[in-house]
Amino acid sequence: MSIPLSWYIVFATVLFCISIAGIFINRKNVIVLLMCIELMLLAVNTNFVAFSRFLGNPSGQVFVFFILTVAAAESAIGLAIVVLMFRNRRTINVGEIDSLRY
Amino acid sequence: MHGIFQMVCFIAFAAVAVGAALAVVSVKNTVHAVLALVLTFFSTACLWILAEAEFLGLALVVVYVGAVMVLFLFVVMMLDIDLEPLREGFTKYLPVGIGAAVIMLVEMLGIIGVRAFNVQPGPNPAGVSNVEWLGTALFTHFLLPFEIAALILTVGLVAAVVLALRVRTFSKHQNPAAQSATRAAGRVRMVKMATVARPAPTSMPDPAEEPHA
Amino acid sequence: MISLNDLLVILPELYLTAAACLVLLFDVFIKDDQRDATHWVAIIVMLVGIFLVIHGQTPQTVTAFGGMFVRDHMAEILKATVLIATVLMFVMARPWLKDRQLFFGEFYSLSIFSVLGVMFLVSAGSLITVYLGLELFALPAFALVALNRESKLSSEAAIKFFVLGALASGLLLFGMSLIYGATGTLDLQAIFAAVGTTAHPHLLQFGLVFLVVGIGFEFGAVPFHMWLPDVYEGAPTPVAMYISAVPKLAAVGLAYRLLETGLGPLAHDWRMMLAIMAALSLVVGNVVAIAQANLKRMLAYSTISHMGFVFLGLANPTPEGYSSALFYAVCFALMETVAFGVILALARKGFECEMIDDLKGLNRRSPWFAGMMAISMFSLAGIPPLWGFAAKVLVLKSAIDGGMLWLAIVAIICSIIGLFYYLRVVKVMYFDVPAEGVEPLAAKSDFTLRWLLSINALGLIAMIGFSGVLYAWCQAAF
Amino acid sequence: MISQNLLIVLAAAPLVGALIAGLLRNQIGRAGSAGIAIVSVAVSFALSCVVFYQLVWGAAPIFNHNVYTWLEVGKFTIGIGFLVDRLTALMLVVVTFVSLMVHIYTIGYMSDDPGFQRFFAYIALFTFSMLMLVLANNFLQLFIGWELVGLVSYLLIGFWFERPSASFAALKAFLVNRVGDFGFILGIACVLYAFHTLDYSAVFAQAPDLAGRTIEVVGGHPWSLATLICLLLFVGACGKSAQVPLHVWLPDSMEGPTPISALIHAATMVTAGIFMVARMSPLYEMSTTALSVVLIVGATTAFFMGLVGIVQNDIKRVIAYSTLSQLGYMVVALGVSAYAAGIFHLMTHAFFKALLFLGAGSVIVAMHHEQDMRRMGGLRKYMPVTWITMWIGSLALVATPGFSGFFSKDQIIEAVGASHIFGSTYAYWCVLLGVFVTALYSFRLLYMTFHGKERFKVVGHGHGRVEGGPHTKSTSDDPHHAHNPGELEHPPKESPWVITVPLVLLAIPSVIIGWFTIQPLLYGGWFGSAIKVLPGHDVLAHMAEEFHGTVPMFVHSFISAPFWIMVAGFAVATYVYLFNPAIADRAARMFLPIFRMLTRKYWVDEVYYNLFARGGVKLGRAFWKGGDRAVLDGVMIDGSASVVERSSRVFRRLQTGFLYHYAFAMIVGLILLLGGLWLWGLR
Amino acid sequence: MTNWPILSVLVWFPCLGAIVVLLAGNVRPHLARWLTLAFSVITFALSLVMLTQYQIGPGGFQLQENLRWIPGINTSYHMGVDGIAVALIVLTTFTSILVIGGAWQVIKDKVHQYMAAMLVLEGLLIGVFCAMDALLFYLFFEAILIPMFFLIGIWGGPRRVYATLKFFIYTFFGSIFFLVGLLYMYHRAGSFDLPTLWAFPFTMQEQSWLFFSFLIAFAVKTPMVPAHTWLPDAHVEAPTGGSVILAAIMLKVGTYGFIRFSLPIVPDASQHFAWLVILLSLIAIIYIGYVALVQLDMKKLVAYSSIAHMGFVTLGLFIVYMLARGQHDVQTAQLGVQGAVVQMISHGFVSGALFTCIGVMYDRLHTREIAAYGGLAKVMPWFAAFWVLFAMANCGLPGTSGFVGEFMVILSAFTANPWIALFAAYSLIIGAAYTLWLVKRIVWGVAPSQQAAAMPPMNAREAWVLTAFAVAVLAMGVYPWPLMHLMDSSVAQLVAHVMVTKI
Repeated sequence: MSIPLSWYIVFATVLFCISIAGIFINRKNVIVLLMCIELMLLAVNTNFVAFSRFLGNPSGQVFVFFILTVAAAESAIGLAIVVLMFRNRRTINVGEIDSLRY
Repeated sequence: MHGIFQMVCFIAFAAVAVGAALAVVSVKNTVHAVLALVLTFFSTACLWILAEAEFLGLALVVVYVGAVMVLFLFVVMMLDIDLEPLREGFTKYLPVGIGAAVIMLVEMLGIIGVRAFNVQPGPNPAGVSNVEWLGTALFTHFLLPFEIAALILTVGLVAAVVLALRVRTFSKHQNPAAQSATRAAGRVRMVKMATVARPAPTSMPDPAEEPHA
Repeated sequence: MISLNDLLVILPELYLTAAACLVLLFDVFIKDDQRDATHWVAIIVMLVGIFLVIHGQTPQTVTAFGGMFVRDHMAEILKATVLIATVLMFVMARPWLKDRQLFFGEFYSLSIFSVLGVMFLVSAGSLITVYLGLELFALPAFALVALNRESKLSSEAAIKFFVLGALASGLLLFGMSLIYGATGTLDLQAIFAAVGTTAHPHLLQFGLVFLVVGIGFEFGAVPFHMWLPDVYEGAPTPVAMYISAVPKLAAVGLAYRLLETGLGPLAHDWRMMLAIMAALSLVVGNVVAIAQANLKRMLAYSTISHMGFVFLGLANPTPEGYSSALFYAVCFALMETVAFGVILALARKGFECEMIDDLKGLNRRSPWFAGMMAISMFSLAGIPPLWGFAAKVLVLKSAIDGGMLWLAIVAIICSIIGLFYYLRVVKVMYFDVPAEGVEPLAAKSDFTLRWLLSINALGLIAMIGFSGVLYAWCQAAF
Repeated sequence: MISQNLLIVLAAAPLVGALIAGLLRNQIGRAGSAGIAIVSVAVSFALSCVVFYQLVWGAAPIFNHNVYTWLEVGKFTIGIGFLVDRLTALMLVVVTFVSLMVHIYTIGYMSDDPGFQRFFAYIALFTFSMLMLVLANNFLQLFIGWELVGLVSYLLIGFWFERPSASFAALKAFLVNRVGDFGFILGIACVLYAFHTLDYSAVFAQAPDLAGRTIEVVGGHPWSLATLICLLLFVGACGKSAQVPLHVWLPDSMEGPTPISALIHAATMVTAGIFMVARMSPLYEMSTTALSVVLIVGATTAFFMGLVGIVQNDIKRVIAYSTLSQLGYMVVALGVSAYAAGIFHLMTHAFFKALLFLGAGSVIVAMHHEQDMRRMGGLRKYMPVTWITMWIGSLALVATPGFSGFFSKDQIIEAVGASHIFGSTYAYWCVLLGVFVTALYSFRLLYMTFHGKERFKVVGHGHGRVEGGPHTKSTSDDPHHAHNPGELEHPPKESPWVITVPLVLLAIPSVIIGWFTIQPLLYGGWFGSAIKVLPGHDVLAHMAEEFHGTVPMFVHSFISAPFWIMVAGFAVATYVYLFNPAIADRAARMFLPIFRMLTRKYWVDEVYYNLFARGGVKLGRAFWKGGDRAVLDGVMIDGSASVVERSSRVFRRLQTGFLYHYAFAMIVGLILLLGGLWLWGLR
Repeated sequence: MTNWPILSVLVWFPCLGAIVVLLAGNVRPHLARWLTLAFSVITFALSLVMLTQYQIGPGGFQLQENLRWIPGINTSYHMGVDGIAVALIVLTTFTSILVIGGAWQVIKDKVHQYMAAMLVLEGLLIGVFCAMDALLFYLFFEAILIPMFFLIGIWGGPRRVYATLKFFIYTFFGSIFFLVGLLYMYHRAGSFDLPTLWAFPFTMQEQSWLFFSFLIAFAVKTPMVPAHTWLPDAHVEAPTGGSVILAAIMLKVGTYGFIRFSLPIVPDASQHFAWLVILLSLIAIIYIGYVALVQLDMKKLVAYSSIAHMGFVTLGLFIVYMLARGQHDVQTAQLGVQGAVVQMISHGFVSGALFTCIGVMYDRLHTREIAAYGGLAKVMPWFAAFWVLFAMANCGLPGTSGFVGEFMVILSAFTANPWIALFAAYSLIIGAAYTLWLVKRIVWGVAPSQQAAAMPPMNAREAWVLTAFAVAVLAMGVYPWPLMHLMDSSVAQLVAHVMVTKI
């Protein structure tokens, strides 16, 4: 008897919900948003890993591999944008980024 | 017995991961949040290894904890962020946020029907390690995605450089057109000074004092 | 195993990859005052790409890399359009970029990479290629939005675009993971086959919702549209032009690949979702656009409403529906290039022609550009004899054929509302006189810009006659 | 055989004249215009005589042919064509003769009016229109002519367009006529409904089939089709022939130049209604109800409008009310199926009433466009020809035995007496008392104008006469009109020959024409098939048994009631207006309510004006402001636009600019889609 | 018969002309004027050629052209004309010349654009009358809005923006529902080709929905009460030429739509809901008559009178069912339809002429207030004569074109139901009241001001334009047979088609 798939799915789902809640509860800075996104990708990856394992199919894990790769590139760009914004506005407070609206 | 140990490990790591994830979204200090995230990654990596995805578990630690999170930390520390005002409104919107998250969780679990997945893992491919298994797939069937991923990394590089490079060393140029287009009026404001003191200063501005337009 | 044949199938992509790197390298060795060379090289690169795409078109669907890559007619149409739109952007952007000292080589290379992403995306045969194509499109786009590094608005738009885009791709991925879990495969055709036999239909449907959300984001459909107005407004105008045209085309491909190729048997579920999103997009886009004073922002809301129209076509899961949606997206992209082209043409150093009121009295000062803008506005509003009309007819037709008469009626009521703001632009250009003291704007006379814009705009009229041909192509694609 | 070309020339000559006189007025000048118009009408008159001759003595058959097709729908066609029978021929002669007289007279009357050429163009056009009406062989053409004469009447009443009263009167005349035409066109439509053709001959041939046919206009109440047709057509006749209650326009039409009053508003146009009813006799014979209505309306008009004539002071208005009254007599004749008597009276009336009007015009010219009889008096010594001819005309009007009016009117009264249809008793009393009234106002007019003291002063500025009458408010800045009413610049004098000759020429038939026409017209079956009377209604046939020739009739009249009533009227008028004018004022004071009722013309004008004119404007304003502006534009159009705009302003607030709200929106969307799927979509 | 596509030439030649005129540019306004005149005259000549090629006897649709357009949705570039269309096309080309002549010196600003818009408008209007494909019809039907939008918006009066937006959105509102109807028909019948649709047996329920989708579109365009409020505003603000085209031709597009769509495609629903259209027509005649009575602005008054007159057209078209089906009186039914079409053409001349007259006055005093004018008969006698003539035509005086249609419609309406005729005939009174009251105030009387008294007489150009209108009005009033003969077989075929039920 081993760990059932449903445990992984529940775990991933909880993680996913936390990350999403984090995105819109967060009134702090943009970096936390980026972290929440990483968290979300983690949940997705967990899903893939679990399914891959339980299906005995390598594609899921390959997908995770690509997601990790892309996420790295993504966070690089994301952080670059954050830095840029900080230079321009001297703040990365999400609550203050509302010049574009309505 | 082995299975129960695995389950206990799963529960422990999962609990740590969830707890740390909650900390990520709730702690005040961003540095702490990054560290909590590192913890989440670690715990999750362990969970992956429990699922016999050893390569990915290790890759997660190496790539994420080793590189990405350090990048995060670096940026957090580089940007001198004033922490105090950032907390405003957190508790105000908390119920809404939690409510939405819980509704989503319930919906997700409800629809998926967790019980349906109470299945056991299939057998591992015989005589093949996780890395080999993965590697074979990656370089045969998934060659094209692999190349695309390479492109993405290139793009990430280029984009990050374009955006974050403070001074483009090779773009220190002057714009002759802009320079020649300047006029004295734009730079110098001619102010006519009164040579003698006026007996009664009037509120009417002297037209001569108007800047040349 | 890959063969030479596989490489031939992806020849345009292969070529463009090489060309993008070439442009990137070329630019490094170029002096600042010779940057025009990069411009022309990039344009030539794109033109050759168009040639390759069109020349290499095949009557039947070809797959490569074990089904990872699909080259079919739809992909070819989308690719060609994307490339054309990008060429238009390159040409029209140059004066604007020069005036603002944004005339970087990276602008071109990043754009080409992004286009490449779209090309992979629309040719994707697997969830992995879908995801990677999407990211390859999106990451350079994020950077392009932030291209104007001194601009607060630009970086704000970029961060919003980035965060929401990442969120959307996260949701999409989550959906993909569930579908993978339910079907055990990443290959779209295999998924299609597995849908009927899966043991976990709920998981599949659940994943579907996430996919739809991701698609909705890519289109900018309500309620996943929030990024769109801010990005349009904040991004540099050429990038806004790019964002207005290319992702929509990509999204059509995305939607078709995921929803039809992959989850076709679930059409009953997703078409309702698309219909609801269509209705919301039509209402919100058209209504909110009325109150806008910023031209780019208005166009953003108009885009949202147009995505509602595209959904009208998609919501009828038949070849007719898809072809009308494809037709609409192609048409829409080329209408947007005109609108943004005029904005670009009218902008000058230190002056963005962004506000609607900036166009006041344009007909007196520059009747030709006023005419172009009017054509694009009428076309966007779907007034015959302009191309937008044909597109609108086709999607409305497919909605009605699909039994969604109610949606068609919502659409037409909304298009009446939409008429307000399109006509307001025309009104401002033709009927208003410029306010006192405002420096009159005159369109700059960049030769290529002027001609290409004219051809593009007049094409909107001419295409009504050739709609039959294009529609036949679109039909052949499905 | 009457040639079609002859008829075309006959009808078209005045049109050509009108066009030339009107369009080339500056090229051909005053003389040219007048000349061409007169020549053209003279041609018409001559040809009318030819036609009359051919038909009456030349044994030519009735002409009934289409000239061209006007309307074609499938097999159904309506043409423009001519029907010439004796009725037509008689009308042709009368119309062209009076018209010619008026044309000649106009040369003098309008001699120094700046609108001289225009005037000729108008009256020639009128002649053309009237000929079209008379010559019509179908209802369409009848209606065309019917409306065209209305148009010319409108133009001529408003001839002095700078006077507000003239343009008002013109508008009023046209509108009231339009009310009549409203009924008329419905009548034509009803004819089409009943017979599927508008051709006279076809309709009349089928007319007997009408008996018993009904139409359900109001559900459950079948109406006799014949009655409906006749009544609707009669509404038109009421309008054109100024019968109660559509009479109000005729007195006001006196704003037009006097020749017009003579030609249009006395002799020809207003008799079109009479002509029409006579022409439609086969239809009217099918409905006793309609005939009764015709009778009662005519009788009412004959008596009550005559009464109003007594209290009028404007010389033309007196004659106008007299015309109303006489038209009433004609209508009465129609009502008792004595169509021939009606036409006969039409003819005699045309002569003497034209004479009276032209005489009045002559007086007005002499009085420098003063029309108020209270400022006249004693004119006979200044203008003897006018005086005598006016007397002749008046004597004819009051039916003095031997004069033309006597024959016609006396026969009408007798016919009414002989009739037994519903309302004939009322009508009899009306026409009988009408004789008294007629005598009263006729002699009053003569006395006030030509006899008694001169009630005007000659001041003598030495200025020429100018266009426009005394109550020209608009030209008050003109120095010629600065002097007081009742003061003349130079003494009145007899009018020139172009005026007096027509008077004389009209006076002749006014006296004699009755003598030799009554026998054939009334009792000789002269009209032949043109007029059809059912045996049961045929009062004339009844009377024919007692008619033994004109002389016995003349002799007999001295012992008949109408004669003595007329004499009574004469006596009263002579006493009151010639010898003791103060009595008139005293009577007026004594019977003040009645007097006021008469001077205010039974308040009909006031009621109409307030009800229809002011009421219409008020209604229109309510519709416009309340309906179009408030409801349709305000609420529905601008209202919905502003709702959209307001909701736009509200909805844009959703785009707060905050990232977390954006993300939240996406998640809410996701949650809703998931929830929807969960609730409805799961398989 | 010739093989060259004369209808296409008629449609596209003016459009080509527009491009040429635009290229002439703003700097040479006179060149633009002459070019435009040349193009419009040639178009008129071409329309006469078409008239001669059209064979009256057999009726039906002739000179057909059929090219593939969007085969994917079975829509084609299908053109063809019947007698009704021929008449309307000639009206269009004729009026266009006069409009261009009327704008000769009046338009001083951006002459080339004005003239180009006029030519485009002409071409598109001809296109509407030629189209035998529903989608093609819709294309032209909608496209008209664009040049008109500019005509009112650029060269219009002070409230032109409000008026032109209202005009555009209002009419767009109507026609977009029409589009849905078309698509639904395609959904059912699988083609946009009109002959196919005419023959296609729609069920009663479908017909009802389609009927209302048509009704909204055409009721707005015609315009019928209560969808008429755009018209007065548009007219008031439009330049003279715009008003003339609008009144003379554009309104006919709506009623032409009834003829081409409502009557033949959904005959049973049209029969079922005929009462509604008849009711609205009668309301238009009476209600609008009263509204017209109290207008203070000449153009508004004439605009309202246009609405009332178009009421006759819709009335004539829709009593056809009561006659043809209710009473089997084909003859009278044809009379009604024929009357309606004649009224369309006549109204084109009359309202065009009236708006031209108002334009002539406006050019002199720059106001459309009725109160500002007076005594025209003295100041401008010839012009006053034209005024009176056209006013009389407007109130339906026999001998003018205005009479013919009204007469026919009233006649046939009586057979349908006397009450309808009663209310319709009320226009004789109310129409005369508002028209002649207007005439009384501006033509008769005395000039209210120095300027009004000193208005210069008509110049030759104005005189020619008005003369042409006058000749048309009178010719049609005196001898309407050629026109009726031209349309007779087409009308008969229409009525015959309408008589056959589809369900």
